[in-house]
Amino acid sequence: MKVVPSRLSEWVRPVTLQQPACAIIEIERVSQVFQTSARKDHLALSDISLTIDEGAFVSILGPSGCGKSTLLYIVGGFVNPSSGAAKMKGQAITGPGPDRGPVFQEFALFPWKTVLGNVMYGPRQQGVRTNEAEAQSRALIEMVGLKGYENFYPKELSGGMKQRVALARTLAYHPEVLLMDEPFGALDAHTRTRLQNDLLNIWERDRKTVLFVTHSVDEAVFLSDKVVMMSKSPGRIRQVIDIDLPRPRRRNELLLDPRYQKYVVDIERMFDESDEAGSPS
Amino acid sequence: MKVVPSRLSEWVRPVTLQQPACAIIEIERVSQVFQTSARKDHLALSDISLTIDEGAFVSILGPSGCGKSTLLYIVGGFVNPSSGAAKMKGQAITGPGPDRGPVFQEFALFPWKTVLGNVMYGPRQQGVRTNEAEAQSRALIEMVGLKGYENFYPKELSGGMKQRVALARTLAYHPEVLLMDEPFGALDAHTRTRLQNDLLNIWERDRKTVLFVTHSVDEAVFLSDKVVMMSKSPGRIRQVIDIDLPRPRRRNELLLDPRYQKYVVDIERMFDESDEAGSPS
Amino acid sequence: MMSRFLSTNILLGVAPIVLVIALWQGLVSFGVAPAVLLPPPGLVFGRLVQQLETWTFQQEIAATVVRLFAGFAIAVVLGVSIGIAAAASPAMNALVRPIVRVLAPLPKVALYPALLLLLGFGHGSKITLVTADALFPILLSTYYGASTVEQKLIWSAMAAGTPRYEILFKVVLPAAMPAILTGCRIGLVISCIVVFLAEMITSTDGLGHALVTAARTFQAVDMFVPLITISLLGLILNALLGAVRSYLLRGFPEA
Amino acid sequence: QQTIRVGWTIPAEESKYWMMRRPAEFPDIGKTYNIEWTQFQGTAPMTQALAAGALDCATQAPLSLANGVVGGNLKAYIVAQHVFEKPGGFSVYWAVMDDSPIKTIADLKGKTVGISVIGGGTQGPFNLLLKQNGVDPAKDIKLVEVGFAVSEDALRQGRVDAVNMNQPFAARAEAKGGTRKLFSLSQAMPNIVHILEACRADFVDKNPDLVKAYVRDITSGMKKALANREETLKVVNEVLKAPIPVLETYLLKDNDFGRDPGAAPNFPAIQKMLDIYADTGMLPKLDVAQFKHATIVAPLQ
Amino acid sequence: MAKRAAPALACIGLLAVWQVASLVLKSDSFPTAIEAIRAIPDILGDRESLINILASLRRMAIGFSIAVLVSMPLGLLMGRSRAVAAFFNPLLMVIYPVPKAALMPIIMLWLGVGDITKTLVIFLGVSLPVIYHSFEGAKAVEEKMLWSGAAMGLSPLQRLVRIVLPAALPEILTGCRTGLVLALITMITSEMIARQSGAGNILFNALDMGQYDTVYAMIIIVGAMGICLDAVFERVRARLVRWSEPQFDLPLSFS
Ligand SMILES: Nc1ncnc2c1ncn2[C@@H]1O[C@H](COP(=O)(O)OP(=O)(O)OP(=O)(O)O)[C@@H](O)[C@H]1O
Ligand SMILES: Nc1ncnc2c1ncn2[C@@H]1O[C@H](COP(=O)(O)OP(=O)(O)OP(=O)(O)O)[C@@H](O)[C@H]1O
Ligand SMILES: [Mg+2]
Ligand SMILES: [Mg+2]
Repeated sequence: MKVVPSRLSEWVRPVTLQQPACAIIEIERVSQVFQTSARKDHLALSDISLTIDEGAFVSILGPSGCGKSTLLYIVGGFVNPSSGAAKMKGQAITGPGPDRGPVFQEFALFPWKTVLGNVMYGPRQQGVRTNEAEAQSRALIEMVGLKGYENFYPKELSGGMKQRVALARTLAYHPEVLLMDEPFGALDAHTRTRLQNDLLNIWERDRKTVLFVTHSVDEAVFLSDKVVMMSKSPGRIRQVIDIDLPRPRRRNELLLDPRYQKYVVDIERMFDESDEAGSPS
Repeated sequence: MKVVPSRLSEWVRPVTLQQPACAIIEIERVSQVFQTSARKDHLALSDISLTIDEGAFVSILGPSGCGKSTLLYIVGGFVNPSSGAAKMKGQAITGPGPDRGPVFQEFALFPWKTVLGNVMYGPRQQGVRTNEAEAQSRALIEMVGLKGYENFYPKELSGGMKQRVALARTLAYHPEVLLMDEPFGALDAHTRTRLQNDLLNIWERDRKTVLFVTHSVDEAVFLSDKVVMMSKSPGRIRQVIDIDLPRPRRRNELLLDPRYQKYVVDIERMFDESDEAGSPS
Repeated sequence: MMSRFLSTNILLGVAPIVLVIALWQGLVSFGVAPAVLLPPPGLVFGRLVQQLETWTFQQEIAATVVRLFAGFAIAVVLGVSIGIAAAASPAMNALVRPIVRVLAPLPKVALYPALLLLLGFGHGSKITLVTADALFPILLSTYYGASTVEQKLIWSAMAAGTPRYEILFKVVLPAAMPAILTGCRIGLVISCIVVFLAEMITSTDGLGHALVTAARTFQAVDMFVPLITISLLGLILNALLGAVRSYLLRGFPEA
Repeated sequence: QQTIRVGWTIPAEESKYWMMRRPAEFPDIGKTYNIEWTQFQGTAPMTQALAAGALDCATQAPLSLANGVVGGNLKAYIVAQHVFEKPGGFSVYWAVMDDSPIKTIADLKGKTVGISVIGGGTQGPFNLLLKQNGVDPAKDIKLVEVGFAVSEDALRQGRVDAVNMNQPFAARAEAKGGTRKLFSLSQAMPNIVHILEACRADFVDKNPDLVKAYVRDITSGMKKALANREETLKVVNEVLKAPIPVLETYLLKDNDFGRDPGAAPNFPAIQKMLDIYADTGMLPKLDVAQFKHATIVAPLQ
Repeated sequence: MAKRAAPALACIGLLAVWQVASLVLKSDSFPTAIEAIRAIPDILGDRESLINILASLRRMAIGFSIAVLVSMPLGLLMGRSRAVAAFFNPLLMVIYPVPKAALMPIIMLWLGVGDITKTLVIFLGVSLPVIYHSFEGAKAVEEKMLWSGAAMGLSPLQRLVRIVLPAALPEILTGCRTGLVLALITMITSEMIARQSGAGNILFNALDMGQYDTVYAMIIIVGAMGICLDAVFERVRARLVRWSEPQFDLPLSFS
């Protein structure tokens, strides 16, 4: 089933039109097998192929445990796939690099650094002067709503606050590609909406490519050019849906847009149609 | 502002009617001050008073960092409030007990035990025979959709899978009061809905009292008898809203119910009206 | 409130030491141990205070402290760098692991005569012995600490563009810091023991030498003064290490 | 069957080595009484062990024993003697390299000198000799502690300018050559007693028969050791693990220490040593009579 | 294959370095590796030596076991209770830096010169790292895991045994590993001053007699024992803490 909203051709999508759509990330027949402690092989990803255009905002939706995080690790270069290959700009990905910035599901903040120290880490590493890095970082910290918490250590933050620090830390060093693993999962609706808008602003301004894992169909449709739907056990790509909605998108306008609603409803229905969560292979 | 849906008196709410509403948990003028590493005092909770009736399903909604988890810790007896007191059945809470079962935001699984080992831990501790405990645990694991993963260690699970194990682990030993901190936060919409229903079933069957932290207004309205809205910096109770919707609730029926929609919209608007996330005191 | 907390802690800590001294006094008073082997604590502490003011005793302390610090410092530098290198690079690991397995359990004192001939009777041989003995606890703790650093911390830093060798200093080292400091604490105690032992075996100065001279002529009080001194020294150094620890680990949950 | 706890050390207690390694040769050991042997590193720790009551009898040097008496309230009897410096035999000496500019004791001024144990038994006579030659032992030389086992190496490596030598290390060094004798202890006094056997007085008083049997065996052990050199070499080799060819070069020969055929203590010589220690300020004046038991003293038949 | 050969290669390399160094230094008290290896069969062929070595190993096993059994609970308690830590920390820091060799006279007074004394010395050597690693390991246990346990109705003691212990196990095992190394060292050095039987007996006897080939042969033997014990220990460790092994290869590897 393919969702194609009717009569969209006349809509202008500024971002994708301004630049020729050329592939920045290519994932080719990637599979991932894990060895479990019980010495059994566990197939987490099976034969994934996916192409992401430069400047595109791609969301991945899928049931819990379907391999979304694993796919992100592979694109990030943290994990080598058991078979297949991931490429960035035509070059095979062999390791992590500052061109691809991850926001991990578990945050992975440096416990020995304060909020400010965590956020400043990236820019300093890129050679930005301390003053400048600090100014930028403070601005980002304010953006994620943590002004006043600059000198707190991660252990002194709530779950959602840690998540926002992790987000700011990655944004701070301006990676070309953002690999975000449920970056708003622990946030309340209000903060989440604000950050979604901020992220969209950054994306539109800097022409970033974003690979975005989320569990919220809403969020995926609101943010993305493309939604990748995965099925589980083993994780496969079920469907890739182009979201043809105008940009820049404003939440309150969009909510009233019937096409938006149709996308959401269609995607939700697709998931409902899928069978129950399976068992490991 | 108080949300009172009109003409609700004739609706029957089976659970609350079957038993006299008597307070099981009383929180009285609780405040919590943290000492940060920078040697400053940070007021996380300020003067919280709240009463929870036996068998009630109470949700807490509030911006990230407003002190929801801290409040749960206090009711759980894990943290002593800086001032004020929490009581359970009229007795001051002095420490944790198997009558109050927490599901932590960070899962806190035992890494040296398999999924089955984690879930069986509580029942075994309560003196349930191994066979029986195992049977019960396997049923719970199947309920949370992890059949086949019984022998996996926590490090081999995805974020959402860990969260479900944490949920099963707490449900397994049948605490009277459930203290759940965003227990569905890392789950996809489909799994989430299924587990919401399962939780409601358990709650209706066993007459449990549930204190439930969530970021989803939807979820709060769908599940709760009462929604507590908090504001942040320092965390205070802004409003307590009774949700007068019929039970048992069915998601698809409810979604079309205008009262349900009104609750959701009203609560969301209330949050939108609130000021931006503040800074620490 | 904080200060009250602190003072109860200090009280708790002083209590067992007072108990030990009381037990000591009791042993002497009730004649369980003859005074020639175990002099009464009052006498020992009196003599200690008296000795601390003398120039010669201060020099003995200085000699011991210099060797202790030098040996310990070298052990820390070597132990931490080798430990981290072994955790980071399989090649280093393959090299270091068997060598450590062989060298760690060797009784280093047996090498002391060879060290004496090689390095002379001065500081060199003793510092080397201290280093050799304190090295392995630090190295082992560092190695285990560094090899269990959480993966995603390293990933985060790599993604931020940290070169691989810098990861060692910027992530692995701070993340393994709790384990390293535990190793250092053990290494410090071992340093205290070994420097004293080396001075006892062959030396012309230092606290260990002071003890041996006193022991040979059965001057029990003078024998216990260096013992108490080294034990106080250990206490002070450990307190310093504790302060360093709580500063370095202020961000960690356990600090 | 009673047990006697005995401390021993190496390298020159042949009669005790015989008792340890050839107990069958002795009528009583293992039959009427038992010996629990504990080896110590040097005589000083044994003095402490005696004082602490952890040993009943032990090898002692005159100085360590006297220290125990003065400082440690030890009461003990000298019951036998192991080795002494017989005239013409071996005497502990200080060696220098052949090509060393040090020709006389006076040349030691300003040099680094090794001694086996600072404040040990050899230091009394050593100090006496230095003083006699106008060298202040406290100011004019740098004294370092060099155990006998490493003394040869320390000298050859130039770590010390002069060092004391003892058997069997002296024999080994001489065989190699390149060193020469500067002076020996016998220049300070003849008949220096190096090691003797002492027993705690309270133990002797309580178990006179037991100690008597023990001393009797020491006497007969000494006899056996002197009578059967072949076997003694084997026994010493088993204990010291030193190769027989090395032992062969000196053990029980003219270039070895002297041994009294009945292991009898030479009390006058011991008294003379105590006097030297008193003169050099190492000890207060002591009378050797307090170490003498009326009946229990070697030789016993 | 290369990985399997690495330990052997490292040992051979170590021996080669030694051989060259001893040839360069040309000192009687530092024999060549070949001389030392030649002396090994003499030691191992001697029944008496074997009995000696076995006696040492027995003492070590006893000292090590008791130390682990006593220190681990103490360390864990210290890690979970500030009061216990405040009570024991200064006490331990006063006791440990004192070299046991210096306390020999007093220890002999009560415990004699036999097995008990030596086992005590081994005990003290092993307990130092085990206490501190257990201590730090217990401190670092994630609070919420304990909370979960408490909510399931575990008593404080049960929490200590069933949560703190397994959670801190990797760290405790690091301590035991260091303890094993120290056990071997103290097994030898405890026989330095007073000896009846044991591996240290052989070693120090040879040292006193200047038979350096035997000294170094003994050192090789102790090193070999270290390797064996270590290999056994690694197996046990791998089995006990399989759950904590890193999931992916450390991406730091430069290979
Ligand atoms: N180290 C591992 N060993 C074995 N299996 C693993 C390991 N890591 C992940 N898996 C398995 O791989 C599958 C995919 O995991 P992944 O974390 O990618 O899921 P996910 O899609 O991110 O899920 P979630 O939405 O819950 O975070 C899961 O079934 C998990 O059990
Ligand atoms: N150990 C601590 N030291 C200092 N401040 C702390 C500590 N723990 C929590 N806080 C502060 O207390 C406040 C409330 O934290 P809490 O975890 O209860 O928030 P929360 O409502 O659960 O947020 P979230 O929805 O993001 O999980 C935060 O501002 C946090 O910074
Ligand atoms: Mg995931
Ligand atoms: Mg929270």
